[in-house]
Amino acid sequence: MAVRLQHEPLDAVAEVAALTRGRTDIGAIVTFTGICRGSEDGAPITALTLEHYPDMAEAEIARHIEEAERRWALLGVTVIHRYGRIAPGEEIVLVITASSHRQDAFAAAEFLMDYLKTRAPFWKQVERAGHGSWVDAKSADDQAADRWTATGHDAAAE
Amino acid sequence: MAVRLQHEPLDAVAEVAALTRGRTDIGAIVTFTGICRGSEDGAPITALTLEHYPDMAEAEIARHIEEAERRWALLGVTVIHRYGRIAPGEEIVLVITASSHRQDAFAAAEFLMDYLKTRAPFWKQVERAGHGSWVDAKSADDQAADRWTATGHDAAAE
Amino acid sequence: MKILYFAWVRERIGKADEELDPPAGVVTVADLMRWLAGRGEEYSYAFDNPKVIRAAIDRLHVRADTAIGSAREIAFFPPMTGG
Amino acid sequence: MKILYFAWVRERIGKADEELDPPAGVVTVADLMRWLAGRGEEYSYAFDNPKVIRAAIDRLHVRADTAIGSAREIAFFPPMTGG
Repeated sequence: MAVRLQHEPLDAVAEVAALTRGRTDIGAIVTFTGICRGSEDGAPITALTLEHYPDMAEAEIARHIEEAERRWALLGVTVIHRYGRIAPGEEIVLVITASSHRQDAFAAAEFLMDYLKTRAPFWKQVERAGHGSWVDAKSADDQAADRWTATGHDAAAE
Repeated sequence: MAVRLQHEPLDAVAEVAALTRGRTDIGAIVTFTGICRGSEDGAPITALTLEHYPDMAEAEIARHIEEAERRWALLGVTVIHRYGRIAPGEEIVLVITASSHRQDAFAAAEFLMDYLKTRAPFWKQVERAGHGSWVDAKSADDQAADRWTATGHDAAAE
Repeated sequence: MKILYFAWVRERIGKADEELDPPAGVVTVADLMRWLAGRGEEYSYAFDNPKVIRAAIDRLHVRADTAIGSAREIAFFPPMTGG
Repeated sequence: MKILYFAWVRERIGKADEELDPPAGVVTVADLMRWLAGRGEEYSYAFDNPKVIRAAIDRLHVRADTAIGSAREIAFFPPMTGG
């Protein structure tokens, strides 16, 4: 398992290579890359700035990876989340999951993304023509994250 | 949309770059890479040889991509399937889906993989210590593919 | 009519394709499998269990009860194992 | 006790963190938010709608009814928008 928070751009190739090097038990690799779009709610943006809670974020992401490893048969997981100012077209987050069979890698990648969206302590600020506004949390993301808990409530906070 | 059948190794980086170049509307990219494992049903293998029906395979995959494009809001899809002899650790198939929001990219990538496993005219032969045997189709793959049809039957054949 | 065989169907029959002209009574894909199975030992071996054989007419998957019609290319193969 | 603020909670209060020693009557996270809201205009603006504020005690998400206990670090922030 690898978790990294960094401002520097992501190198998906190097990360996948690090996960698979010298192994022949991996049959499936899913990567998810989240990219800064050039508009938010229909209006163009100049950049996103991601604020985060460093000490909490790393531990929080690691816990969710451990949870994914309990739920699915995974052979490797890497999560890298960027912070700071990110321009449209640049990558924000990279999740890589490896498994013998594709279902485990797909489910774990979706689970991790749903949790990163709703639970990892990151906050996006949108920059438009020089002034900033905070991105609102989306109820659709909460609903997506709720899929993974038996009760539909947020088990991790209880 | 891009579909390619080739013996040559895959270059996932170049394929993602081709899909995203100069665009700022893509917010999510999912890649699935299927890799030749070093064992099949618990016994080590020397290689896989993939036979295919060239004229049918390309059209069949293209039709499934069109179906995915009807079902989800996709901004780009690339499917590359290798054929011929493939050694353990080498890549067999690459699916890339791009969308504004992650759910579309994830769902389309899973849909395409389920269909490739059960409908694309490819057949895997396992090579063990010089002699070959054909890989049996897995009922788990049929069930996975059936998720996407309303009746649970194979709509495309009816 | 061009008939193609893939994977172990091809191996059992010993050829990848051939040109054949089935008689008038051969209406469906299932009829064609039965007729082929009668053409010799290698064919009866290949079509031993027709339930597991898949077929495509002019590069589209079809069921065994599909009429052949004016097909130009019919392929027989085991369940697919791509991906 | 160290209190941290993030995103617009930080902007409204005008600082990222501070050391505070809440009085004995402050038992839960909700109590702490009410107490903080009474510390001045910038705080009452930040905790205007406490329902939307999330909290973490010692870097773990907690609900507003959680007891503060012997927390060393409590953070307040809006709903997360990472990923």
